[in-house]
Amino acid sequence: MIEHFSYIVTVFLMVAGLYVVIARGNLIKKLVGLSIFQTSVYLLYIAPGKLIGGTAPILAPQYGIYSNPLPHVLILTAIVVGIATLALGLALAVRIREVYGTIEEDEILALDHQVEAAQEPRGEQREEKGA
Amino acid sequence: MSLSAQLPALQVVLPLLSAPLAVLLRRGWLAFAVVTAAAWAAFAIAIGLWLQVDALPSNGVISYHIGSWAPPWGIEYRIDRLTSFVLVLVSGMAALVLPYSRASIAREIPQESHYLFYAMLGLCLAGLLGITITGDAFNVFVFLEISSLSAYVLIALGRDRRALAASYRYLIMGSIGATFIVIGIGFLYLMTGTLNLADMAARIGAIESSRPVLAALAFLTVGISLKLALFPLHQWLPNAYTYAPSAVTAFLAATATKVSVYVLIRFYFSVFGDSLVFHKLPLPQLMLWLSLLALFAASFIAIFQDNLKRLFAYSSVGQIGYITLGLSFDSVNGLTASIVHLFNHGIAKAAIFLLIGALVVGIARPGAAPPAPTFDRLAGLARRMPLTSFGIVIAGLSLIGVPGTAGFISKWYLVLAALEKGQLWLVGAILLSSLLAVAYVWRFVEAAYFQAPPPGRELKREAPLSLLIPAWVLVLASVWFGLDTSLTLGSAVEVAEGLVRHRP
Amino acid sequence: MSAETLILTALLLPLAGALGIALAGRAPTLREGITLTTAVALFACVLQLLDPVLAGERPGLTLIEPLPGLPIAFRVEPLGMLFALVASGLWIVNSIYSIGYLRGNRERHQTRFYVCFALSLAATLAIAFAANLLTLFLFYEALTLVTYPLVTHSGTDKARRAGRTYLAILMGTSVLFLLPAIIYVWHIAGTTDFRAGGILPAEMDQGDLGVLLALFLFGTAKAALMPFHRWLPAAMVAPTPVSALLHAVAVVKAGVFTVVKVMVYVFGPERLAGATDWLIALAGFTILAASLVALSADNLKRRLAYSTVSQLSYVILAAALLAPLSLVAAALHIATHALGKITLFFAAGSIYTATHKTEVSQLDGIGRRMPWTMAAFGIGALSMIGLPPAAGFVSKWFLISGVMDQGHWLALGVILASTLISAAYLLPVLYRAFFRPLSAEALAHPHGEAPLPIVLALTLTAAGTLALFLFPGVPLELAQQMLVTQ
Amino acid sequence: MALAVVVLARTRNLFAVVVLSGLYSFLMATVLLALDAVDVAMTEAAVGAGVSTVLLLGALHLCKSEEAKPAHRPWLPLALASVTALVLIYGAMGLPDFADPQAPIHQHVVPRYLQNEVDVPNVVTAVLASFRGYDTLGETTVVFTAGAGIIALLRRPGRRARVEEAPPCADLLLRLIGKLLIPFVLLFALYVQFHGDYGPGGGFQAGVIFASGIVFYALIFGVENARRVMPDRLVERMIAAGVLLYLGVGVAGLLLGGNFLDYFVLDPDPVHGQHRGIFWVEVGVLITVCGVMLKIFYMFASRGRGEERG
Repeated sequence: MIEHFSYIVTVFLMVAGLYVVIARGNLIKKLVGLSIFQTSVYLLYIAPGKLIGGTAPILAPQYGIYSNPLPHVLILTAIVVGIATLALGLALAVRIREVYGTIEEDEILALDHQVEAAQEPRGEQREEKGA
Repeated sequence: MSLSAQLPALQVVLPLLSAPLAVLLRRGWLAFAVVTAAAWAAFAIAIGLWLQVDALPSNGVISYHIGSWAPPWGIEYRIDRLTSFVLVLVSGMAALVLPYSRASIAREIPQESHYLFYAMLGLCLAGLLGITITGDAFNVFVFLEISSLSAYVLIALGRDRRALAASYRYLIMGSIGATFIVIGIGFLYLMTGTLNLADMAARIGAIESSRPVLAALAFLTVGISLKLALFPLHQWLPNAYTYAPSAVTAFLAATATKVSVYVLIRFYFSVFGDSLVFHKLPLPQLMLWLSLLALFAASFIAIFQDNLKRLFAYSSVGQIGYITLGLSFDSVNGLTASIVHLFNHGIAKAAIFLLIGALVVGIARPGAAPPAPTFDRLAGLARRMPLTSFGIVIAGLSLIGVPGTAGFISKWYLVLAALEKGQLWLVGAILLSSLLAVAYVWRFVEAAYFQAPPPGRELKREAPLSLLIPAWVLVLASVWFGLDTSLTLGSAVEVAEGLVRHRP
Repeated sequence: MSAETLILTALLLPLAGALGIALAGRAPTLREGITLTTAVALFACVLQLLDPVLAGERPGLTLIEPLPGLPIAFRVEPLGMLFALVASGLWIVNSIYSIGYLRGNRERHQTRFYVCFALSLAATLAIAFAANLLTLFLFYEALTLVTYPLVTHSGTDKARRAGRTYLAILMGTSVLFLLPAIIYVWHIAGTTDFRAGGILPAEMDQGDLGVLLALFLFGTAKAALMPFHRWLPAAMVAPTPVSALLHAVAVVKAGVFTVVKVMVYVFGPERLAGATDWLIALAGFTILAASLVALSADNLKRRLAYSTVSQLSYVILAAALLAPLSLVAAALHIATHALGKITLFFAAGSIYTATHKTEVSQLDGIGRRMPWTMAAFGIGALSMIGLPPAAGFVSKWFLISGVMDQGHWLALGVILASTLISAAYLLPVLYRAFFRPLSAEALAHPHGEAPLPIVLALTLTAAGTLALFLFPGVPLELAQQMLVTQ
Repeated sequence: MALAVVVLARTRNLFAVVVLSGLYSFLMATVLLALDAVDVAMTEAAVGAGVSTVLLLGALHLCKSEEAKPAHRPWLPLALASVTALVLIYGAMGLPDFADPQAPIHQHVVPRYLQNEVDVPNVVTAVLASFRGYDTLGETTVVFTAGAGIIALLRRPGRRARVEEAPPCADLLLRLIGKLLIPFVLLFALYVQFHGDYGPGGGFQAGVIFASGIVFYALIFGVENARRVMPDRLVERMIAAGVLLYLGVGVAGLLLGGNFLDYFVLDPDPVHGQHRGIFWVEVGVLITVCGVMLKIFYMFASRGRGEERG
């Protein structure tokens, strides 16, 4: 169990992040959850790359063992992708706030329903006339 | 160096180049010219690659080492028949949608954002092509994000404010999906030590503890299913398709979900092989039921939509069910059906969305922004826009699977695959679901052809040719590929046999 | 022209005609001229194929191969030849009739009407010449789709509802039953070609055989076997030329044609022996039940529609008996019923055009004002009942001979009973027309015969009905050749 | 760290949430450092704790800062999350032990990276820019996509009018410190950029730092002044130019007879060619990242004013 400790932590973080994304209705909080969810994946990759007694993968004559550099590369990419997604998501949230006046998912849904309800009677009347 | 040897790289790099160029040029029409040229070049390259694969012995592979680093150290581009098939589909769609988009977005997107629209379309194309062509697991993720982020932006450019909410929802669900995929790839990497898909497939057999591999399978399945909108993970799709600009809807409907299916096929059949997917987990059964659910539930919901675009968006969810259903059969005929339907549905649905785009231009008041295509606005449409309406009907027939259209071919193979399994009830279910398609397509037929147009709207006002021609190319294609199937079916059968060949 | 070119011409002519009509949409005279010319040319073209077929040739043509081993191909054999002759020949007459009818009733959407009509003919001919099940199915569905706009032609709510029924039953059954049946045949036999003697493998289980036959029969709802007959009365909302040519000839005959073709060329009469008892019973039931409904219907077109349902089952019954003579009767009945029923519908349409009357009870004394129409109606009625000197007698004669051969007394009883019932629902119409006095309401609205094209058309078909009784040579020859195994 | 997340999930004040998430990122960076992932730690510190916090705060500034009470019960999400957790644990239990040198990831592929074929001591940089340079191209493109996408989303159609500048921060001391500090920040960015071959660092980190230097400037001396130094148009061009530079290096490889992104052919001496390729590629990343960061900052800044003015 102990040798898998890092995995357990990872799992906990991931699930907590995922929970926030799904359960919360606030658009910005969802994004924070999403970024936690993504961040926790970093650990999944990086932790196994560590070697006891190893050192950062910067080659120098005095070291023999290095931690695995490949996960680092991947995660660098992942971080950048994550921040790009976050930035885009925030921009969307800002725009949504502008046009809807709220960033709560439930309220947005309610507003959309209002719009649809306002449009519908017209459509239904036509339908009845047609049917 | 010969040009032909560099085609794999150019396939992705040209559209990729076009995007920053479009941003630098800033002028709408210049950006349009650059991205369109790139899309057409990509299409030509895809055909070139197709011919190259054709010249190889059966099941041959073109391998291209980026940066001249041999795999598994560097990133490899790997093109086989299936890859090339999807490349042709994706780039061909882009080559058609781009000329269409110019007139289509004129009233949908503010003028000063046009160059960004083209840049995004170029990026989305590059991303989708990159996912398809690459032989590296992590590279799949990176290009997936390129295509996804650009898709979010493209959707958010829709005029309706609901486009923003739809885009946001897609962003959240898409990112969760992408993260699931990364987790899956991570497990696989930790177990095999490699990111190259072919290398991974070779090493995966030697793994003693299969638990992480199974977990990887689960995560990849869920992640990709989110992306391909497998029922019930489809919630992002209807609104996204409904409120996105018409050209975007058509392009995404024809390519994005299809490329996800391609990725799924790659992982299932090429990486995991037959050992895992179909024996250790009840995945096929699960997928079978979800597909059936998609077929019925989504098609059923589609029937009651008031907005034509939304109707066909739900229809997409249903039609994706056919594709995954074919996968779940795990047989040559089933896989053939999936691959053929991937193509056939792509062109038919793209044709429909392109024509709906033409339709909203046609029903718009002069100078005003195009309205939503709700049914009360479609009465008697066939008089005003005969070509548009007729095109939608023909493509709709292909969705139904009427013989003589492309959709029939896929249905034929699906039924054949179900018969092979000896599951007669499935045959019934597949055919019954296609009757639901009749129901929703016919709502349009009745409205357009057999209802009197509202007074004062009886003049003929067909959409401009620049909208009609690309759409009709696809309409005719969906008839053509129902009659001459040597291209689609021929390659699908070859691919399916290649992928399922290990079976005893 | 070689036979291949002829087949291709026959298939393309109506398509070209449809295109021409669509282009000539704004000029009514030109539009009708094109329709007539196409119809005549088509008939001439089909007629040229007759000699080679009678001489034993079976010309064929393969267009394209959408599924490996499953081409879209055509092959002219006697039964198809017969069907094609009937359909294309009657199209000429029907076109003349349509001109009178559409103009007389000032119908809207006339261009769409003529275009769809020409397309229906193309699909019908393709069905007649189909060389395999796939081709047949392709054009079977196409026929449903191109006739749908004709059914919903008026665009009223009633028409749209009828259109839905039409489409739901025809398409639903063909997709749910016919398509799987075809795929199943392909699955076990490796081919779907029509071959004399059948294509099913010898080791096929008798139970499976029965299921497959049922799938085919219920899948072919165009044959209007109960319980899938409802679309036919529904389709009567269409303008009368449609009811006349399509829902008395082309579409319904495509249905029974498919049934006969499948029984003869896919199963093979020998393989079916013993598997068709239920079918005889069902067909018998349909004959009687439909006749009884017809008896109670007051609307003339509805009465005729149910009469069609019952007459179609004659064909199925005849085929299901599997005796050589009854198979000949089945083929013959396709032709004779076509002529008789089209005459009846023409007459109904003629009455409607002249008086806007649709119910039998309104027809008192009308024979004196419309003698041509009602005389033609009389000849058609005789043919339906199966009395000389009308063509219906010939096919019924063969049918009864076949029944006698098999010793199938139940079938004989059904035939006799239905003959009586059909006399009971057709003859009173004549009685009313000729021997009842005109009602007061009719006296207040004087009218004469229908427009000339209508009268001309119905006279022609009535004459044809009589002629076929006197000279049944060609159809008979074709029907008999059908049974020869090459 | 876990604690931070739990509190975060329960808090409804969004400012607190943002601060907590910054804290979380910082902790994460520490952990990463302990795991020898120096480059990643540096990036996470800059991005997670820095950029994303600023972004979130910026967005919050434009939206409201209190989260509404959740309207529905969280059972379904909880169930979904639990299932995910179970699958994860199930899978993780079969993974190789922590720090097991025999694990496949240490045995396969990686040994060749550590042989230092390209003569760049920081292996991460070597792999990032050369072996898997294509991924990095993709990553840069993602940044570009996000940047261009945000421009598309947040652009104010047709409103180009100069907004009257709010008086910049007048604190003399702050201005003095700023003037002194900013050159060092920019210099440090360049150091990170070019030292990337030998120590942790590279184009991305440098881009972020460089941009934050300018943001710092803008905060002290006003956005309009910053715009004068780095005009909007230039920033937008930078976004595209960086990607183009990267792609250009790749295409140069093509033109010189190699494969795409082939650095060996860039110079007669292959190793030198690698150095050259990596250098220019990193510059490309720097330009794009810096451009995007600035652009986003400008966007949010101008939005905010527009909002306040209604």
